[in-house]
This record gives sequence, structure tokens and C-alpha cells, in this order.
Amino acid sequence: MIKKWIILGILAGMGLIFFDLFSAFRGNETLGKTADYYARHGAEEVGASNIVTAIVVTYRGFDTLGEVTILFLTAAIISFVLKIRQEDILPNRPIRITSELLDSASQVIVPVIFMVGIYIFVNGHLTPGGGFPGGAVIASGVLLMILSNPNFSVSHKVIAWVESISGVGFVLLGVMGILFAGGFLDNRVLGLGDFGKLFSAGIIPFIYSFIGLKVGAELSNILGAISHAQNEKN
Amino acid sequence: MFVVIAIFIGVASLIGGYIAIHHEDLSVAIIASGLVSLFASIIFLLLAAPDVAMTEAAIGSGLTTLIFFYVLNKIRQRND
Amino acid sequence: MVGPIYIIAVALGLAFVMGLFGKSLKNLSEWAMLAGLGFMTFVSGQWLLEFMNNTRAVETIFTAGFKPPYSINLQMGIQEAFFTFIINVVGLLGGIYLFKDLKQTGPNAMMVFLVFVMSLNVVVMTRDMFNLFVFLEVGSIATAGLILLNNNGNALQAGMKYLIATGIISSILLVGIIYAYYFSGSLNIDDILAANLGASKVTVIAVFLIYVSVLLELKPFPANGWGIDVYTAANPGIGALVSAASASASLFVLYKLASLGGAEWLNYIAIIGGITFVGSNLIGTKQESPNRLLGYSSIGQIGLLTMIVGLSNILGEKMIFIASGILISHYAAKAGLFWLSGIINAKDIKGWAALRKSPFLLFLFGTFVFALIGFPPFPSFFGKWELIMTLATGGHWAWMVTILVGSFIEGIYLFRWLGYAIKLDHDELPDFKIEWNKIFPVWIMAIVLYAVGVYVSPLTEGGMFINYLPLMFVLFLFAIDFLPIYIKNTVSIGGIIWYMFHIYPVLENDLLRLIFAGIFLIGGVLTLMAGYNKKGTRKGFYPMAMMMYAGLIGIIESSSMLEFFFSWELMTAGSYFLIIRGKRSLPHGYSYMLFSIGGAYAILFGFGLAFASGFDTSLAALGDINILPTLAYSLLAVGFMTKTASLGLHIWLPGAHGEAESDVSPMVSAILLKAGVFGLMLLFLYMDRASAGANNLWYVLGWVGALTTLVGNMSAAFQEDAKRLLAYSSIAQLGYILFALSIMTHLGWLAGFTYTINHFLFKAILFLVVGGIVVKLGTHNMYEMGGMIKKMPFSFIAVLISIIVIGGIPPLSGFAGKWLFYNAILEKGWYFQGALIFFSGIVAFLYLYKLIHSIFLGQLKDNHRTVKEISAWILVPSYILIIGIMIFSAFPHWILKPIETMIAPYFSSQALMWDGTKALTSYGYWDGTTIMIVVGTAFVLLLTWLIVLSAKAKKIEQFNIVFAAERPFRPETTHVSYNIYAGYKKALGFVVAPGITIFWNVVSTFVLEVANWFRRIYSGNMQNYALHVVLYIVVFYLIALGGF
Amino acid sequence: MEYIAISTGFALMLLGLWGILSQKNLIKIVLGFTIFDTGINIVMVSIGYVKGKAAPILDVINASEAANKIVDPVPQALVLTAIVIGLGVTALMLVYVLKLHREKNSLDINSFKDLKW
Amino acid sequence: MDYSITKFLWTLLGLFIVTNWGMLMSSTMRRINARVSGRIGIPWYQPWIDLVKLYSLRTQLTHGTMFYIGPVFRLMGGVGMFLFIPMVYGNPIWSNYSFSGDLVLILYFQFFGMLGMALGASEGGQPYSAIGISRGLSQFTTIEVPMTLAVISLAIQYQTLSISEIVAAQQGGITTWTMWTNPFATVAAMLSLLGAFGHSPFNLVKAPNEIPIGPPTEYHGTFLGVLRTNGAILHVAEAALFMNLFFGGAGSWFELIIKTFLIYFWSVFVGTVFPRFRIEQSVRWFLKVPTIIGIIAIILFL
Repeated sequence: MIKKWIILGILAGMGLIFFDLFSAFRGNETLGKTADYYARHGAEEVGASNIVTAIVVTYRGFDTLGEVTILFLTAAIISFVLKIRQEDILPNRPIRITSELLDSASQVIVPVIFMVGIYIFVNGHLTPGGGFPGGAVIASGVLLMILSNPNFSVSHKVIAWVESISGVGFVLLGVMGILFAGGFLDNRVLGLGDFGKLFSAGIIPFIYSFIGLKVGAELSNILGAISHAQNEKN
Repeated sequence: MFVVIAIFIGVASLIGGYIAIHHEDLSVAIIASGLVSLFASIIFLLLAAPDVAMTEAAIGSGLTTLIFFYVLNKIRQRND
Repeated sequence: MVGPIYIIAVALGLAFVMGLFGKSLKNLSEWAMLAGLGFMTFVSGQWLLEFMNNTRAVETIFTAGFKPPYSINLQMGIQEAFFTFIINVVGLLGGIYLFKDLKQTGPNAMMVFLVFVMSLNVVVMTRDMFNLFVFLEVGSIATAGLILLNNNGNALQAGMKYLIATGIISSILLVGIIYAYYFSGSLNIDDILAANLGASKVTVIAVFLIYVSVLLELKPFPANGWGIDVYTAANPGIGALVSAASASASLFVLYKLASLGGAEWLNYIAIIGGITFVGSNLIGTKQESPNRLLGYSSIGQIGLLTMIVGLSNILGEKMIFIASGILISHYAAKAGLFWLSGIINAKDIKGWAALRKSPFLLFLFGTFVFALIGFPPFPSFFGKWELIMTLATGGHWAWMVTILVGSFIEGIYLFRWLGYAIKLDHDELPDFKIEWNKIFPVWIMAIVLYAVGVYVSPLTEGGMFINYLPLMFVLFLFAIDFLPIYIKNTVSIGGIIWYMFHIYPVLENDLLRLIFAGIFLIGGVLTLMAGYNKKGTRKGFYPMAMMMYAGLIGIIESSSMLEFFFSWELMTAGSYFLIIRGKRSLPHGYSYMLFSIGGAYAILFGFGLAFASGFDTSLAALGDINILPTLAYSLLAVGFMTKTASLGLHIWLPGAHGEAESDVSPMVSAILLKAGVFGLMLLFLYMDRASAGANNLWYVLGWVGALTTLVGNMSAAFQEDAKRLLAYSSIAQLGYILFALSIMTHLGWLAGFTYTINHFLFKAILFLVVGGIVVKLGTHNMYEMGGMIKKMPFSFIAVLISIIVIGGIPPLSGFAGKWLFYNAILEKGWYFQGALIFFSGIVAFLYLYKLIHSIFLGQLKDNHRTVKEISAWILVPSYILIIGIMIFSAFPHWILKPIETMIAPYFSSQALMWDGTKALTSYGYWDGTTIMIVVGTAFVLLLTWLIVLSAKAKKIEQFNIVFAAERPFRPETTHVSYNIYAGYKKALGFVVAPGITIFWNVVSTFVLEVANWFRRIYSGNMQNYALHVVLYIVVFYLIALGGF
Repeated sequence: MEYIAISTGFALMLLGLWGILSQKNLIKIVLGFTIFDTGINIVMVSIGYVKGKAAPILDVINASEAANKIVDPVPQALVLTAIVIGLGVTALMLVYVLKLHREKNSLDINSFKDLKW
Repeated sequence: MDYSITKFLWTLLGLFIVTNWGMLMSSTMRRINARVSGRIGIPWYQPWIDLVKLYSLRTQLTHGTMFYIGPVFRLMGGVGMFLFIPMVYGNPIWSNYSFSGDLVLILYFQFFGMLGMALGASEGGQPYSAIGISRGLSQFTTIEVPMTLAVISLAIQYQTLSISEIVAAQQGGITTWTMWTNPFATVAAMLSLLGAFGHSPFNLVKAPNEIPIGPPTEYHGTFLGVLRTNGAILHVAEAALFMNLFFGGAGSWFELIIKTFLIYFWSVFVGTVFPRFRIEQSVRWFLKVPTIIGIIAIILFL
């Protein structure tokens, strides 16, 4: 009980810090220096109408690479921690009884979900959304597959391929930026195209697609790994 | 108008957070935490951040909650 | 040139692609990982070379092709090149080290490993705040994964603690970053630094959040339980990486952001670093688990470096040199130690005694420990030297004290550990096998330490004059260590003799140094000669002995304070290894080392003050100390007195000298102690004789010297152990010397020199002979000896002559010292000290009698009836020394006159006159030659008379005595030796009550108990650790910004 | 508006911290983290909000106009990243929890105190 | 510095006088002692008889080299004392070889004989020798403390360590004697003298009753003769030293005989009055009263 009060006391201290932070915040009337630059030049330099996408994929594309790396790391760690290897997944384990409804529904719904996911990241430079929500949507499709088809191990290889290829593709596109444009992850490897069109904004759609696939694959990996964890030989 | 909604959602998310931390039943707590994310994505929308809102909805309230349930499920399986 | 961005591209690309290596290519992945790491090392190394060889502008990498602050930019300058290089090197070596573990865990672990190293590279290079955050996160997630290479419960718990703590810390960093962005409108580090956020009361909060989270990443004491657990539980290979690579990267982040808030914040950083350095090391003193101990040490070292970053304003441009010296030592030594720990795999540091099975591992271990403490020739030595000098220049005493105290505490546990490894008898020694991939990286790190040390030494002021020639000889002896004794002994003696000829022309005109060089080198040859009677290879002895002599001679040769200190430390290290070789020397070697380090730091502090006074690095600077001169002189004196074992600082000596090997004892007693005397002489000559402070110091030292003699002599009288008796005798003799020098007159110094030379001569003889006897008889206890005069007549004569000299009985040279002494005392007017000295001089007879009686006289024991005279290899050097004594006795003016001429310039009046062989002072006179003749003649006449009268004297049997009306049959009952001075002890034993020992015991117990109390905060509960982190933030906030 | 949002964010952060520091159940602690993260995200986005401006999606290239029309896109970009990082950390923590549970068959934080001093 | 034969012969003569006077003095003392306790005592010539007897004994047993040389050391100690003390003031003939060293030499030369004796006796293997020596050394350490203080006090007073110069400074009639000019030093030294002569109450070292055998038994015949000779010389030499330091020295042999007799008598007198001390008692005693007196003697001259 005393401990709770101590914690509360310390949190009161944190509260004081947060209160000072709150007081330091005075709202915004105009954009800051960097934001103003992005607003003024983002569209013309990068060619993406979604400035957030322009920032995420190009201006701060390097961050995004790191972020993808984090997901990648998490998936890798989880799979080696939970010892998920192909050979650990027993091929003929007792099949869980899935409802007929879920089974048949998934056959219809999963492709639709995938399409939606792909749409979200392909159009990332035009509309809200992009690689991350798109990837998450794809992952939820995979999740549905896991739920409906217990023998998920079949698609494990596919996921690994998608994961690797999209990751390597991301890096290679970045390197192409060095070779053919201004620097690592420069999107102007291809022409900027017509503003507002699908094939515009240089390689942003491609990068975002890779990101989406990669995120989807990693998230699927994580989900798959946890779902298979029960098979670990203790 | 937006301000009222914002206050309402803010309070709701705090209540959700409180439930998430204090509710005995872990399932309820996880769902409450997912709700907090959902409320947060509404706040993002109100703050003119549709990208963030979408991501938060898909990842924060969707996938995270799912992973929680997955793990909880595993733990319960073991406890059985 | 390969662009730095390829480090990232290649590492990530490889990591991503590795997932594709199916079963068929599985074996490829570890080689792919090593290739990737190798490539990264190559790129950063190539940039490092480029920057070192050419002056070129910093290379900036613009990602996305836009200029910062609109896009993320990386930077590759010399510092970045250095840091990425060391990170990649340890990454590569760590990869090699973990080769099998990683292979066992599978390609996923290798990806994580690769990405981990890559992320640290980005952390170093990036110039964008948020990017920094992202890659710090990458690093910490990778760490959390790598911890689980050790698949056990402890690792899991540690990883969870790590995740929780870093989760909170990085969130705070994130808040700080967004506020920094809010206030400055940019995420670029240079922009944020330029925005000067620390200036405004509103914006400073962002500065605070960034600082506190970066500092927390460095695991400041006491909010670091989560970090220590990682070191404890993770695979040592990962511990090495976290300690060497992650910590370096985090430190660089701190350095990058150091100027964020302004000078006041630097102070806070320095304070936090200082607290961490001292606190973490303090807690380490109670630690028994090797990995955890290394964790404490790592955190302590990083604390020191944090402090250096915080002091960057004070240190100015020297900061880089200092920090890199200490960092490199920490980096290489800590990585090496962690790796060693992985090889040995002991749960307890006592288990490291297993290292003895492999001398090479022991060598590596010693290298790392000495590098961490900052011994020469390692880079940390030069770093610490410059650090102290620079701090002294600015007058930052508190910082100097913090650094020295922290380093000392670090020495407490590191040397305990090293001692265990060298000496401890422990039952549960782990079996270990040395795999090539595990030992190879350790070797590399050791080589790095030596190479960098030699490389940086000329960069230190005055460091280019350091003479590495003797050290080369030491290395050579290491190389031939497998050869039998007689070869190595001959080589060593040859080396010393060669060096004598080499050094003579240099010192020809400097008698002071020449005398000490004579003592060190001639003494070296003579004591080494005794080594011929040993058999086998005597592994490790010769390099260490030569290291000690190298240090000794270096002290003589040095003209600058740096050279002096360099040699001083070298000598300490060498002698430590010599002392600890004895059978029961473990605790004594340990206390010797602790006193030595303490003394060395006192000297360092004094040198710092001297340097600060006139920015002069030569030893002459000691003569011109105008900053806190009394303190400086006191510290220097205390430092030297740890070697001369003056009262209060003497408790290490009896054990160290008493338990050392038979030929090591004379080395460390007759020769090594003189280094302290030499230091004191130098110091006294340089001190300002007009100042009250100096005179007060001398007055105090005079009393210390007098009391030392009394306590030393009386303790010796109550000893039952022959070698300890001699050891206490050394303490007393050095007390005389200290007293004589403190008198600071012409006569006093002459007396001091006489004592120095005499002590060298007779103590070498005594320790050689008694050491030989102890070995022969197999016991140290004098009451188990007796009657040896019949078996060892030559030893008896040697000991007899020695004790006549010690007692100061005319006509031998000991009396010269006494006579000079009294004249000096009277001239100076220190009558009571003089009386005390005289009293203790007589007390000396108690132990002298006990020594010679118990060993040589009385009844021969039954089990010694077949004993033979000790080896000629011991007697020959002893008799050479006896010849020295005789010459000095009969012709004292041969030696005293030149000394007198030499010291004359330093003292106002020449108090001693010579009339032929007769010495005159204003008080009395003394004619050594005549006394010798008179006594000799009279003695011969009387002896002749007795012989004439008792020509028919008959020799009788051992037991032919009448004793309480019967004849004894067992020698034990009639050999009175044990506690022979019981009555005396009853009357005056209180003088030698072990007050000093008790005092030091209380001090050490207190330190350990404080450590024990503090470490209770590491309760093991991860929530508490999280609470510590939050509390740390709050307290720091309240102190820094709360208006307190 | 942004003030309400930012105070909600800070309140959620405190709530999350309270959960991390006071709850004994490991899952609850991880839940505390997600709430903490959500709070930070809200704070970050609020900081980039400009009164009455629209989302940073442009219809046409018009530099001068754009600068006056949209809210700050940078914090939003950062939050996108932060959300994903948060997911990674949360997933990793949960896997740790799973493994810890297997180790001791308990979710109580007090059962994991093997390493100390 | 005179190394001539003449000098040598004069010194031998002095030694002869001193030896005989020493023997006479000891027999006289024993007679006085006997009278005090109501006995008649020995005839005055007894020591000579003893000496002749001892030197002519035929049984000569030795335990070894050191045992053999020990008495020589001992005698050398006594003879050396004599050699380095100027006996008669103002006469270079009787100043012996005191030109080669000063008071410090004398103080330290005492040890020469003690050490040799101790070592010689030890080799005999007789346990009581060792016990006696250990006690003697123990007591000696503290006996010397008041003596040293007194000597230092003298050195401060006269600014010299040369015995001749100290005597010279006292040549102004009885009032210029150190005894009057520096009474505390004199008292301290005289108390110390009690211990140095080893009479009761400080004779536990010899312990005439408890340790009746020991060194004197082991040393017999010629050896004991040498020791006796030494005893005679040493007593006179020490008394002469005190005479020189505190009582104005001697202008002639006659004065020397009177003064040394009185100094010697003092120690015997005290011995008949006080009972014997145990070793730790005497050790403590010398560090109390005499030492304090000695310190006062120095303080007065600071």
C-alpha cells in the first residue's frame, strides 16, 4: 500500500513535468520552418499529393527504412525466440475444427482484404493511408487465413519470399536513388509524372508497395509465429 | 461542436484506459485498451491527421489487440 | 572510397536476403553475416584512415537527395569514422566469437546481429534527431532479442527489464524530440543545437527531456538495475557487444548532443557521470559474479566517460584525446573480459582461478585488468594522465578527487579478481576449452590495447621521451618464457649488466641518480643470481622481475613527471606480480596493490598540482608548486610513503615481503623500497624550504618516521616468522630514512644516504640468506629452527655481520649512520624525536638477537640434522654484499665525501668537515678507519690471548649442558625462542597493538558495507527498476528545473 | 481543440505509467505501455496541429496557398513511424511475457526476481 | 691521531690500572654489602685469587665457535669502552684513543660486548641463557631511554658530543659540574646507571637465585676469567664515563679513583635498599620517573 503512494508521489512528479510541457505548448498559428518548406515544395519536388507520404517515403524515407527494420527485427526475434522453424511445425497435427461459415467466408473475403490492402498502399501518395495500414490490412487477411486454415505452414514460405524480396527491393530502390538521383531513397529515379495520378511521384508507389508488402509479411510472420508457438517442444 | 466531441472522446479514452489497467478480466482490459486506440484515432481525425488515424485504427486498435488476444490465448491454453 | 551509406545498405540488404537462404544455403548465412560485418569494418576503417592521413572535410550523406534539415543527413567525420570503426570491429570480432552460438540459433539470430551492429553505425552517423530515435529503438530491440541467445529464465527476465526500461526512456526521448521540433521547427540536430533551446525557460524542458533520456541510456547509477541484469544474464558475447559497442555509440550520442543546453547542463552531465563512476564501482566491490561485476565496471567506465563529456568545456581540445584513450581501453578490455568470461564460464569470480591452467589466458586477463585501471603502457594511462593534468590546470579539485576515488574503488575489485585468478585455491574450478574462434578476438583486443598505447604515448605531452627499450626486453622475456631458468636468468642478468654500461655515461655526473641506479641494477644482478638455484622454468617470473627493474630504472632516468609516473606504475605492476607469486601471498599482494594504487593516485594528484602551477611537465615543476603547495607536497609524500611503508601505510609490507619467494623478498625489500626513498629525495629537494607548509610537513614526517621505527622494530621483536621479522625491520629502517631526510640538513641527508645504502646491503643479505634457510628448513617459524650455526656457518657469518650493521654497532658501517643521525638531530634540535629513534634503535636488538639466536644458536632440532649449507648461488651474492659492507665500514669517506659534495649545493651550510679519514661536525667527531683499526687490533689481541689461555679447549656434545639438574634430550624443550619477549610485550606491547590494521579493516569493512547497503536497490523487481528510471527523471527535473 | 487533445495525451501517458508501475500482472503492464504510447502519439499529433487547417493532402501544386492550408505534416509522419515501432515493441514484450509465463507459470511480476544485487 | 707504540704501551698501562682498580672496587663493595647484612665478607684480594684460579683451570669445554668467541666480544666491549673514554682530563696520554669517536661511539660500543656475549651464551644451548638475555635486552632498551635523554640534554647544554670538551666545560670548580648545572640530566642518568650495573632491584637479568646456573656455569675456566676481567674494566669505565659527563671529570688518577668509587657505591647502596623488580615492572619503571626527569632536563635547555 505504501508502495502505491510512493508510485503516486513519483507520478505526481511526472505530472509536474507533463504540466510544464503542457504549459510550454502554445498552439500553432503558422507552420514551422521545415513544415513550411514541405508545404511549399513537397508537392513539386516529390510529386505526391499526400505530403505525409512524401515525408514518410522520401524526405524521411530513411526513418521508414529503420521502422521497417524494427518490424523485421521483431519478427526475426520472435521466430527465433519461439523457435519457429519449418521443421518444428508438425505437418499432421490434429486439425482444429473450424466453422464451415468461417472457412467458406474466408475463401471469398481474403482476396478482397488483400485487394483492399494493396489499394491502400499503392495509393499512399494520393490518399490517406499507405504502406503501414495497407500492410496491416494484408496481415489481417493472413490472420483470417490462419484462423480458417490451420495448415498455414504452406504459405510460410511464400511469406518469407515476400518479406525478403520486398525488403531487398526497398534497399535496392534506395541504392538506385544514390546511383540515378540525389541520394539514398531519392524518389526521382523515375520521373515525377502527373501530379495526382497513380503512376506519379517517382518511385514512391513502388517503395510504398514494398513497405506495404514488407509490413504485411512481417506482421503475418509475427502472428504466425505466435500462433505456432504452442508447437514448441518444451 | 468539435470541441465538445473532443472532450467527450478524451474523457472516454481516459475511462477506457482506466478500465484497461484496472479491470480484473484481462479480455475486458485488452478490449478497453483497443478502444483507447480507437478513440485516439478519432482524435487524430479531429486533428486533421487522416493518415495517422488510419494507421492507428489498423495497427493500434486492430493488430495490437489481436496480438494481445493471441498471447492471452496461448497463456490460457497452458494454464488449462 | 565506398560511401558510408553502403554500410547500412549492405547490412540491411544482407539481413533481408538472409531469410531467403533456405535449407540448402543455410550454412551460407553465417559467412554472409561475417562478410557483411567485414565489409562494414572495411568501409569505416577506410574512412578512418582517410581522415587520419589527409585533412579533408567532413563527408555528409544526404538521403533522398535533399538538403537538411528537410531530409535526413548522415555525417562521416573523423569522430564518426573512429566510432563506427570500433563498433564494427567489435561487431566483426563478436560475430566470430559468437559464430557457433549464432549458427545454433539460426539465420534469424544472425540477421538480428547484423542489424544490431548496423543500427549502432547509424546512431553514430545520423544528424537527425528523430532518425536517432528510430535507430536507438532498432538497437534496443535488437539487444532485447540478442539477450535471448542465452535461452534461459535469467536472460528472459533481464530482457524484459531491459524492454520496460528502454521503453520508458525512449518514450521520454520522443516527447523531448517532438518538443524540440516544436520549439525549433526542425528535426536536424545542428538546427536544434543552433536554436539554443537551453536559453529560454520555456524551451529548456525539451533540452531536459533529451538529456535525461540520453543519459538514462547510458545507465546512470542508481537507475541502472535493468542494464546490469543484461550484462549478468546475456551471453558474454552479447555483453561484450553491449559494453563495448552500444555504450560507445550511446556515449557518442551524448557527445553529439552535449552542447544542446549550454554550460550548466554540462555540469549536470559531469555530476551524473561522476556519481555513476563512483557509485557503480563501489557496488562492484561486493560482487562475486563475473559477468555482473563486468557490468558494474562497464557502467562505471561509461560513467567516467560521461563525466569527461560533461567536462568538455573544462578539458577543451584535450577532451578528445582523453576520452578516446579511456574509451579505447574500456572498449578493448571490457570486450576482452566479457569474451574471456564466456570462455571460462564460471559463476563466481573465484572460479577464474581456473585461468592458471593457461598462462596465456592469464596474461590476457592481466592485460585487461591493468588497462582498465589505467596502468602503462595502455591508452587509459595516458588518458587519465592528461585528464588529471588538465583538470588540475583549471583547479577542479573535486573532479580530480572523484576520478581518483572512483578509479581506486575499481581497483579494489579488479585486483581482488586478478588475485583470485593468479593465486586462489578453489575447489570448484570450471573446465573450459579454448576454441579458436573464441580466443582469437580476445587476442586481437589485447594487441589493440598495446598497440594503441604505444601509438598514443607520443601524443601526450612529454610522452615521446618514454623509453620503451626496457619494455621490449620484458616482451622478449615473455617470448622465451618456455626456456629453462638458467638461460632466462643469464639473459636477464646480461640485460641488466648491459643496461648498466648503457646508462652509466648518462648518469655519470648525477650522483644521486647514479647511487640509486647502482642499488637497483647491482642489486638486481645480485638478487637474480640467487635464482640459479631454482629448477624448472619458473614461468612468468623473469618478465615480471624485469618489468619491475625496467620501472625502477625508468624512475631514475625520467626527466618529466609523465615518464616518472609511467615508470612508477610499471614498477608497481611488475612488483605486484612478483609479490603475489609467494605461496600464501594472495591477500598480501592484494593489499600491496591497493596501497600502491592509492599512493600512485596521490602522486598523480600532486603532479597535477605541480603541472598546473607552471605548465611545466618536467620533474623540475615540483620545485615550483604555487597552487596548494602544502597539499601537493603532502600528497606526493604520502604517495612515496606507501612504497616506503611508513607508519599508517605499512600494513601491506610484512605479509608481502614475508610471504614472497626467497629471492623475491630481497628484490622487493632491499631494492624496491628504495624507489620510494628516491621519490622522497626528489620531492624534498624540490620543496620550498622557506615555506611554513613545507617545514610543517617535514616536522610531521619526522615524527612519522620516528614512530615508524619504533613500531617497526617492536613489531619485529614480537614476530615468530623469520621473514616477517625482517619485513618489519624494513619498515623500521625506512622509518629511519624518512626521519633522516625530513631533517633536511646536510647531516640529515648524509645519514639518510648512509641508511639507504646500508639497508640495501644488509637487507639483501638477510633476505637472501634467511629466505634460503626458510626454503631449506621448510618453515618460516623461528622456534622450529635452531642450532643452524653448525650446519650453515657461512650463513651465520653473513647474518651476524648484517645484524651488527643494523644495530649500528661500531666498527661496521651501521654506526656511521647512527653517528650522523645524532649529530643531525642535535643540529636540528629534534631532541625528542631523536630520543625516540635512539630508543627504537635499542629495541632493534631484541629482534636481532631473536633472529640470530632462534635460527642459528641454541639446540639443533632432530629433523634438521641432515640439513646442509644453503646454496652457493645465494651465498655468493651475499658475500659480495658483505664485501661492500666492509669497504663502506673501513672507508666511509670514499662514499660519503662524494655524496656530501653532491648534496652540498642544496643545503646552506656544509656541516660535515673531513680531516683525512676523520669526520667532524660542530658537535662531535668520528673516524671510521681508526675505529676499525683500533677495534680490529684489540680484538685480535684479545682473541689471541684467549686462544693462548684456552688452547686445550674441548668441543662437547649438543646436550652436554646441565639444565635443572638433568641433561635434556629433546632440543625442543631447551630451545627458548617462542614468545621470548613475553615480559616486554606485557610492558610495552600496547605500542604495537594492531591499531593501524584495525583502522584499515574498519575502513574497508565500512566501504563494503556501504556497497552492500546501496546494492539493495537492485532488488531484482523489474517494476522497481522502471520506478527508478521514472524517479531519476523526476528528481533530475526537480533539481535542474524545479527551482530548488 | 489541440489543448484538449494534448491534455488527453498527457493524461493517457500518466495513466499508462501508473499501469506500468503499479500493476502486478505482466499483461497489464504491457497494456500500460500501449496506453502510454497512445498518449505520446496524441501529444505529438497535437503539437503539429494548426488551428483551422486541413489535412496535409493537396489537390494541386500551389506552394504559397498550400502553406496556409494545411496542418504540420511532420509530426504526423513521425507518429506513423512511432505507431509501428510501438507495435514492434509491444509484440516483442508480449512474446517475452509468453516465454516468462512458460518459465514460471505465472504472470506476477514479483515471481521474476532471480537476478539481483 | 697517534698510532705510535708509545701510545699503545701507555694505554696498556692504563688498562692495567683500571683492571686492578675495578677488582679492588668490587671486592670492597662485596665487603660493604656483607657488613650491612652482618657478615664479614671476602678478603679484599679475593678477586685476584679467583682470576688466577679461573685462568689456570685445566678443564676447557666449548660448545662451538660462537661460544668460544663470545667472551672475546664481551671483553672487547669493556676494553673498547676504556679505549674510547678519556680517563684523566688534560693528559693526552690517558685520553687513550678517544680521538677516534665521541659520546655516540661510546653509547653504541656498549652493544658490542653485549651482543657477543649474548650470542656466545646462546650457542651453549642452555635455555636459561636465552631467557636471561631476553630479559636483559628487554630491560636494557628502557634503561637507555633516560640515559639518552640525559646525553641529549648534555649535548644541548655544552653544544658538543666530545667527552673531552664536556669535561673541559666543567673545569671551574665544583659548581660548574653538570651535577649542579644540569641536575635533572644527572638524576636521570644516575637512575639509568642503576639498571646498567644490573644490581638489585634490576638484577632479574642475572637473577642470582632463580637462575643460579646458565651463562656463568656454561662459561667456566678461562672464559669466565675473561668475563670477570671484563666486569672489572667495564665497571670502572662506565663509572669513569659518568664521572666525565656529570661530575667534572678527573684531573688525576686519584680523583678518578675517588669519583668512580662513589659512583659505583651509589648503585650498590640502592641495591641493598630496594627489592627486585619483575622484568615488565622494571621496563615500565624506567619509562616513568627517569624518563620524565630526562624530558624535563631537555625542556630546561630548549
